[in-house]
Amino acid sequence: MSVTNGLDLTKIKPYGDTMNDGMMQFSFTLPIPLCEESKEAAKQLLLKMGIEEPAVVSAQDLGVGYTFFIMYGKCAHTVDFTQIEVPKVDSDVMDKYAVEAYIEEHIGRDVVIVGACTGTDAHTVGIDAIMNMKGYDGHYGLERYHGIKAHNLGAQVPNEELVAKAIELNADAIIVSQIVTQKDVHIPNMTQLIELLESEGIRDKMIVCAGGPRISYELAKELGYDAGFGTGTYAEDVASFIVQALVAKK
Amino acid sequence: MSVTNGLDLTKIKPYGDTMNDGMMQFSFTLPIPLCEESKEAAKQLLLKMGIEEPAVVSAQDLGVGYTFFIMYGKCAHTVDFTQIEVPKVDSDVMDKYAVEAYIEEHIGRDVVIVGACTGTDAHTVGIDAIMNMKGYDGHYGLERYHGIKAHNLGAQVPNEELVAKAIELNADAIIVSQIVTQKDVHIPNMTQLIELLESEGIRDKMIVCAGGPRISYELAKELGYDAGFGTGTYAEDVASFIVQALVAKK
Amino acid sequence: MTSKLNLDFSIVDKARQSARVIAEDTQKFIDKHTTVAVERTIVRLLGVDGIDEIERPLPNVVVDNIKKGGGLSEGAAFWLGNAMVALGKTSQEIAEGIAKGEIDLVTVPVQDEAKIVKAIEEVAANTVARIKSNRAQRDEFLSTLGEGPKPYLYVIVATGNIYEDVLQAQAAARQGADIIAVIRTTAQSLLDYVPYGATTEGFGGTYATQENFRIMRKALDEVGAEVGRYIRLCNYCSGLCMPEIAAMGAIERLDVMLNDALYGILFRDINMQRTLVDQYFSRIINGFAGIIINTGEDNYLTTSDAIEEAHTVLASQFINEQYALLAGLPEEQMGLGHAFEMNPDTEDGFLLELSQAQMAREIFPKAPLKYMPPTKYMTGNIFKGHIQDALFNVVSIMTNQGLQLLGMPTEAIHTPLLQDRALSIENAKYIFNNMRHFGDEVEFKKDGIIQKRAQSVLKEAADLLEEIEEIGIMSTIEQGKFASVTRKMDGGKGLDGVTQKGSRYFNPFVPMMLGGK
Amino acid sequence: MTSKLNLDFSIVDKARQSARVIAEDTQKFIDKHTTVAVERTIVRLLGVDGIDEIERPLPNVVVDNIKKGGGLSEGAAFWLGNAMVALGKTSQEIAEGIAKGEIDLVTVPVQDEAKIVKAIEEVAANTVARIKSNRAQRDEFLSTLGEGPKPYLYVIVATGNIYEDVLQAQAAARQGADIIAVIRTTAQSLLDYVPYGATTEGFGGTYATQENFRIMRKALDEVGAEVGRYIRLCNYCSGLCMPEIAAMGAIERLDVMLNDALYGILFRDINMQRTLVDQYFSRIINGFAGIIINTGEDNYLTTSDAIEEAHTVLASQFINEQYALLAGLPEEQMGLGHAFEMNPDTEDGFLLELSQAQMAREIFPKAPLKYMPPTKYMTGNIFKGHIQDALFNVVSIMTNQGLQLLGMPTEAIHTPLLQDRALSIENAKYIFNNMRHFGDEVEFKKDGIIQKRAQSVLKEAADLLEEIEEIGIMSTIEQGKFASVTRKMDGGKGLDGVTQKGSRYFNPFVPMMLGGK
Ligand code: B12
Ligand code: B12
Ligand SMILES: Cc1ncc(COP(=O)(O)O)c(C=O)c1O
Ligand SMILES: Cc1ncc(COP(=O)(O)O)c(C=O)c1O
Repeated sequence: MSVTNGLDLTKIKPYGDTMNDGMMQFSFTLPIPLCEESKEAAKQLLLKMGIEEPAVVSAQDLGVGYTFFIMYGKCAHTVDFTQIEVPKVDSDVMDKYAVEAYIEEHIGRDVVIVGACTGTDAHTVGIDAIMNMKGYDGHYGLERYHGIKAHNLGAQVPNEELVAKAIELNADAIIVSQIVTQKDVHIPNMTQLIELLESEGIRDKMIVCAGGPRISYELAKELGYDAGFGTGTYAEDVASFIVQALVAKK
Repeated sequence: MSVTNGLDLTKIKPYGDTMNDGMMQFSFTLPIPLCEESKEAAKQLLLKMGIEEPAVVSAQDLGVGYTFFIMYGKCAHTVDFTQIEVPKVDSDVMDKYAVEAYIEEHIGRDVVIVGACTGTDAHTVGIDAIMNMKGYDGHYGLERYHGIKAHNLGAQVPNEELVAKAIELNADAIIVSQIVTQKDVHIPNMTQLIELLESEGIRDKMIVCAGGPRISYELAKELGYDAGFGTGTYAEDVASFIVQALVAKK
Repeated sequence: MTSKLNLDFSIVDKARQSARVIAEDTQKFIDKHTTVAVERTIVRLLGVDGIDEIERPLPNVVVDNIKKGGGLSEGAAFWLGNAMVALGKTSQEIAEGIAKGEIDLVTVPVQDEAKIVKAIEEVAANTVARIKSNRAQRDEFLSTLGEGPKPYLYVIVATGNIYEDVLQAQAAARQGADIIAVIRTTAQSLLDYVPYGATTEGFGGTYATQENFRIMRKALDEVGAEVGRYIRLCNYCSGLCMPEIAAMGAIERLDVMLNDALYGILFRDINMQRTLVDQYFSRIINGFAGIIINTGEDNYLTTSDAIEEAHTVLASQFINEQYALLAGLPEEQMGLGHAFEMNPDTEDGFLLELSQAQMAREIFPKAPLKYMPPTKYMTGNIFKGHIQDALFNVVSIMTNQGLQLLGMPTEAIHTPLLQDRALSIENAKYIFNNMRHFGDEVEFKKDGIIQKRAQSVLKEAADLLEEIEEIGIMSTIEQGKFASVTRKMDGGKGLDGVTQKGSRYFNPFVPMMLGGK
Repeated sequence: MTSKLNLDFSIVDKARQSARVIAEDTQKFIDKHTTVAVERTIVRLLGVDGIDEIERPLPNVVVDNIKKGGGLSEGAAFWLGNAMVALGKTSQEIAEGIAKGEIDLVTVPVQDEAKIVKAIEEVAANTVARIKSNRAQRDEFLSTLGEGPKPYLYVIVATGNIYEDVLQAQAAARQGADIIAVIRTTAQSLLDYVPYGATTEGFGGTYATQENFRIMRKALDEVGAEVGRYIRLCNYCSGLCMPEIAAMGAIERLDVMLNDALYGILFRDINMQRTLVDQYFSRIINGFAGIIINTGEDNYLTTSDAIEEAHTVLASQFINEQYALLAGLPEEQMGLGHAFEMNPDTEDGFLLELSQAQMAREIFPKAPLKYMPPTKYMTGNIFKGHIQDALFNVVSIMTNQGLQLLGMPTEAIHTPLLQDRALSIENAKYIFNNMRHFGDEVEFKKDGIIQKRAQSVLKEAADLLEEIEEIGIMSTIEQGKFASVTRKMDGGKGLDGVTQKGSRYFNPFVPMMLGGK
């Protein structure tokens, strides 16, 4: 029904109410007082970002000589959507029953998975969502899978303890949750786990995955993990990955 | 009490919770479906804008294969706040009584001001706020000033009619309001007024000002006006400017 | 329903009676007059459509021809019918003939009046049947597809380009909107004709044209089938083309129409005589077509204070109710307007808003009230704006409003972006669902702030109506009692399009449509 | 106050009685034990401060010395007093002597017990007087400067750097905040010592140190004088250093302290024996210092469902109330915690939240209830989050909560940016002002959704308390009845810091502070 609308996937721009108008909303604080000059500074900042016709729609004094700006403007940059490739978990996602069948058929023994929320991080809800019987959002957790022996060590688990437990249980996979990412506190912690596994000489014997709202597949790979899982993950996502990776490894 | 906090006025950056962290919030829509690749496209767009560590915190399908993103990221650009100069009304703002006294002392006759909201624009509230007796926010309007004869022609006034009235009343100043700015509809309309005045040969005999929420001093100057007034203007702002400009003209 | 506000319904009755007298007084004037817009509407309803070589709409060509010939008092039905009988042509052929300069209506020899009437009534009956079948089709959709719960989520699209509008409308419907209003381009209400064809250029809105109506209707039917809810289409028939657009809407199955003479007078400076006459016919059409009208009282509070002038809104609603009833438009189609326009800094302002909304609900129990969001006190602070809109939604779900015109966080900045609308719909859906039965659950303290506020506003409104009853609506407007705006009887746009009806005047659609189903 | 919820107060009384029994049962255990944290607290209150060469806090040095020497059962007051009498030195000199390896407390010859007690009581009286004068100074500020209306606007700062925190706290106060809470760095609650000095590094929070308290207290006094409102300072004394931080807070005139053993057990996996003993002394101090405590029931709903487990929150509040009373902490200082943590997609969820909040209000009429914002169902959609927070504010002003912990639109993303906090304060100020007396104006329908919900939650809570009364609090926790979290009697951190009191044990501060003013 519509006439050609000007959409060019090699040159994607933000859409306000008309194709390619480039419209974006911004909010930020500058550490300078509210005045005409600071509004101009805010505009110049957006111009440097490649934003055309930057408009200050709200400027509010924050009480300490800093100013909170809300702005709109039109982005001049474009992105070539056709060229984007995102590294992603490339195994298929199976549901619980398919995972169970897959284990029976391709592995033929129980898969042992040890999980924890590590370091100083005390957020259990994410790892529980993946591991506990009850699961999350109607998706059962790993503990309920036939053919999977899941051990949830809880939160605030030191990497040393996690590795010791994995060795003790002869684990096939380790999965860790990291929720607190303030000042990148998760990076050294996640890195240390891989180093520990390497120094124990067992890194290659195991599948190691990480998850959390700020964990991406890419980041996890970078840090030496086999995969990373973000917001909205269910047990079957990581279970599917693990069992297929185990089979691929053999 | 505080230790040096890293603030450098020649290199201003957005402030999130720590000086120079560069933190900014963005929201915009891309005309591509919600998927990992479109999130990546959104990040690439911000990277092109000079935003480091762009993070998609929310991505929502809008029902037509377009995706609404909310993002945070750290701006790498800085602005030299010490070098900013903003063209501004440079006359002093006097209050009503001072304006009245100024007229009596320096002009010695009634100043005639004709005002209107012009073109197809039907928003009267702004021009009324400036001109009507009652004024706005506790600041009386021009009609109440001794020494000023204010004529408010209302809204949707064609430029021709406004100019005719100004000639008829032998006006010292014309003030126009422009509220609707969608698709820059105000620009040709404001330009036409100046052209009309020029073709009548009376542009230089008058002070011509514009106002409205999207009108800046700079824009008005560019379009050939003597001054422009934005959000939060009171009658005394424009009155002060007009009377001083009239005296300066002589 | 028992009154939660402990209202004195004898005051309500008295106010309603005053409004009745006011409306009947206006009706006397209306009955004697017609306008170019009314006549163009008749021409359209008689099947004339299209434009001439220089893009003048044929209905204008026809009526201008009659006017130039001095025949306006007889009305277009008379002259067209006369030509049809005399020339044996269809109305469209005649219109095209006029455009080409081949026909001059008032110089066509006058035929037998009974034949004229018969010829016209035949054609008219076709159109009336079509509108009736549109109405039936809507009812069919409503019973098969169903609709969203009230308050309906009502959003605007306003890109200027009908195709972008379609995209945005479909997006909104999938997000949960129930009504899509296509805002008109800034100056259209002052045009004394209706533009033609699909349009892609507009300022702050899109031209209301019959083709645009059709394009959007089709798009909404499609998306409605997909989402399993009938999606209502709204446009604007205030302004100089009130009845014409009503007719176009009836033909293209619009469902809602902004339609208020008082709005045009006060906010568009349209001549009051002209628009009151236009309004009468437009409401007959809207009533017959099953279209919900929206009145414009909400706008009063954009120019005058919501606390001080609340009673003028109520008084105007009473008057609009009676105008509508006289035009045969039932209460169930009266989207009387009011608005959440109080200064957000007012202590206990929410209580006053709630009181006002509940009062409207109780006084007009069957009306699908149109509730307008905060606009005047919205600022560029979109975050604050979003919560102002949230409280507005709270009041609405508590008081069971009909049409919830969703507030946009960017109200003070621009017409809505695609994402703004999505956020607004999300806002309303969250609050309506999370507070669904809150209104049923609470009672208001006897003689508390809420009750007293409603009682005093009602009292003031009744007093004002009594005053208006004395002096008539026109003088009232001249005195600036509504929206603090003063308009003169003979001022404003469009007066030259008004004329007294002659002895041979007839409008076949009034008897066919008035109060009919 | 008459019950808007038509609650059966005999059930309330019964529940309260069960809680009393539970608390008294726990108290028997507490009375027999002390912990390293309690002893370090005593050392601090006896005037020891500072760190040794390797940055160990001197209170730890002292208590570790005693523990190593096997003298912990006698308590630090005994050993310090003994050394003071024996060596004629001040407590600080003695602590420094231990640090240098010059003194070993348990090997100092034991002196006359009466002299020891006298020496200690003299020093203790000084500290107690200082805390008393802090309290008087707060009262003085409150009566000269005044304070914001309730619900107090309570915001957190959490930059990790005390100087950035100061900037943000002062900004917040100027924007309208009444209480500033300095969140602790992620892992501090598991440290078995309190860091020393001003700190500028932390993750998701700033170290709680006495110097940081002092810096922030000064900054808030300054800004308070400027804005004409006393600005309260809040910090955290849950975790392994409960009483120590309480003591530091009392000395530096903090006003509010998060303080809940159950929170530490469930959410930090701290050993229950340890933290229940610690809690008792910490509450005595808080009570005496006029500090409002905040309990952590709100957290239960982050791991278990707000609709299904609402009664566990109420049951826990009853227990916390009794624990507080036994420690002499009056109702006026009990910021019992609860939270707005329902899934926002719940139809009529608002009604259930409102019911819950009103119920807490009626059952604990004098308590300055601490009300936590939505956190669990917040997402990266900051716009939606802002209106979830708005409804939270609506409930609060309607039910007259005490401490309104403001929700941040960016809850699911990061600890608050300067601008996030400003938006949240704006949100609460708008709603509190615009709905100021709404609560007074509405009544709830008899036997409606709201009333019934509260009645059934109360009933369930009373039943649960009856069960706990049977099995005791420790078994209850072992069974995972709170927050769906299971903790063992001998599990968790800090058990090795618990010991039985010996025959010569004494803590001079308990008699001096318990229930005193
Ligand atoms: C609940 C909660 C708490 C509870 C935790 C209770 C518990 N036992 O878990 C309590 C109250 C104790 C708490 C404390 C703190 N919290 Co907290 N908390 C939250 C909150 C509200 C919800 C987190 C949650 O439960 N989400 C629901 C689960 C299901 O989602 P999820 O964790 O993302 O998990 C999913 C995926 O990520 C993935 N996933 C996660 N892990 C894994 C692992 C694997 C292997 C896989 C495959 C997938 C996977 O799958 C899950 C299901 O889909 C968030 C805010 C928010 N709305 O997100 C803040 C938040 C996470 N907390 C925060 C902070 C800073 C803290 C504190 C430090 C101080 C404070 N501000 O309160 C303390 C200290 C905690 C510590 N030492 O770690 C910050 C973190 C900021 C940051 N980005 O670093 C947040 C974002 C709040 C904020 N804005 O300040 N918190
Ligand atoms: C009230 C209102 C209306 C009323 C107008 C009633 C009337 N008689 O004025 C009605 C309902 C009729 C209306 C209609 C329309 N409106 Co309107 N309306 C508004 C609204 C809500 C408030 C404007 C207002 O009164 N502000 C208060 C005054 C005091 O502020 P002000 O105008 O900025 O004036 C101050 C300064 O700017 C300055 N100033 C202004 N003029 C001058 C002149 C001089 C000389 C000086 C010195 C200073 C000065 O001083 C004033 C006092 O401080 C705004 C949204 C908003 N919250 O801003 C939309 C808004 C302006 N409307 C808009 C639009 C698009 C329309 C319509 C086209 C369709 C529609 N969306 O409804 C129609 C058509 C109007 C037309 N032909 O012009 C858009 C404009 C978008 C844009 N940027 O172009 C807005 C922003 C809403 C939106 N988001 O869509 N509107
Ligand atoms: C009753 C009524 N008609 C029409 C309109 C729109 O006006 P126009 O199309 O003249 O811009 C409004 C605006 O809000 C209105 O309330
Ligand atoms: C009672 C109580 N104590 C302490 C805290 C903070 O815990 P921590 O300092 O252990 O991170 C909370 C957190 O919300 C709490 O509710």
